[in-house]
Amino acid sequence: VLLFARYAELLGTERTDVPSHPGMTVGDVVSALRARPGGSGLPARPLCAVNLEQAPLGHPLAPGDEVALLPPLAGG
Amino acid sequence: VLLFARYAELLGTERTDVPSHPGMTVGDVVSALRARPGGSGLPARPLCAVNLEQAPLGHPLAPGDEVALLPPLAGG
Amino acid sequence: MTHLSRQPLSVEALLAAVRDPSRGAVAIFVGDVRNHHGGREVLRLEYSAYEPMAEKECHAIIEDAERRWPVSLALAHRLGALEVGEAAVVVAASASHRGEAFEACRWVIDEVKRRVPIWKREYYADGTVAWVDPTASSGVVAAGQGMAP
Amino acid sequence: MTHLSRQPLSVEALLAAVRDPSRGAVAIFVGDVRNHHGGREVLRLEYSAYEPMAEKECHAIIEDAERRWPVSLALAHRLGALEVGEAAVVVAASASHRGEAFEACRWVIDEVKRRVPIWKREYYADGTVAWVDPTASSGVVAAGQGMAP
Repeated sequence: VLLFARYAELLGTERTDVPSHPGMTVGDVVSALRARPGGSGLPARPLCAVNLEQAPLGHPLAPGDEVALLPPLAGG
Repeated sequence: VLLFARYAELLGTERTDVPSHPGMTVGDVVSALRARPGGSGLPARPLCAVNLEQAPLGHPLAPGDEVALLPPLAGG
Repeated sequence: MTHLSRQPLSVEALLAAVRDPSRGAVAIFVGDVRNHHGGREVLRLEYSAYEPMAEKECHAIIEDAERRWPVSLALAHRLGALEVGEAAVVVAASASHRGEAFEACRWVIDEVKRRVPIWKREYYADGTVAWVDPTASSGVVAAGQGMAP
Repeated sequence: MTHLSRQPLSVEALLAAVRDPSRGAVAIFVGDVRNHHGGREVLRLEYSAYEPMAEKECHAIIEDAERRWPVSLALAHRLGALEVGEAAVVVAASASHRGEAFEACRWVIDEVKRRVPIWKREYYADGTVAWVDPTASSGVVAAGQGMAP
């Protein structure tokens, strides 16, 4: 799981692993991270991406998927 | 009287004089020029300026006024 | 400031003239000489102006726009002989908000076309020459080859 | 083409990338780093990105715009440390008609803000640091001083 900007700061890392299980969704990854130290600062429904595409929390994950949690965008 | 672009080409000059008379208007200047050789190519109601401001044909002229006949604008 | 130039226009110079660290948005318009007009291949063209009136109108357009939007503006129009691809006109507008910068920039170029006394003579690949006339149905009126007013 | 750059952006380079002698109109947007935000004096800032996704989104925005309007587009976003007054983003759009160039340019910058994963950390004159968050009521969320993600 990739973390960026404020979310990386909250969790103290830009990249971490979450134990996988069959039927796992993006929302399960978010819940696991919110239970980590510093993770309570993450919103319940952050913007997420799977394999470089925005994905809803219900999006199912397959082995090898690249999951990313994206803080509110501030480009431009 | 100042002439520009196609109007200067029609009359063969960029500057000419028109005899003045009391009560003369911009339209009188246009009429005088249209009677000149080449002047028949001028429209009856060209865009005109007096002292660097657009002026209608009925605009009265005073001695020393700078009158200009402006072909259709094509800047930009 | 003078808005008419016989030298190539510098987009960077106009950008620098309006940039301001308190304003984050700059919109720029560049009008280039096209290689075709009305189905004919254009080789080059010539802009002429009623210069004192054109300067005055450019100045008035900028003043009007700066009254209408909280923007800072720069405007330059080229005169003389231009090759295809060269910039004929450049407008730059800086503002705190991009909407204002875009609107003011767009309004200025529209007004330049509407009210600045500038004329354009196009030279075509077939050897003919014409005055551009946006009021004519063909967009042009035949011109002589010779005198450069 | 790569749309993300750690070097200063060149407006001239983006202009040159879209200029085309068959198209006469170019609209450009430049977004500069402002010296203030939310009433606080900004000294400098840092942009970071989810780089492969940001490149992909920039590319998709340009493809979408070029499908929607008859335009040619260039887009560059700066990453890393920027000083006040430096360009953070530049968009250039060329078209045959100025309306299309302005509309496409405006749409692209709006989409960049809406969907490209880029983040901004601001450093203020009072020594504080914050993440810019357009969804927060204050527009920012306090940040740590240290790690540069």
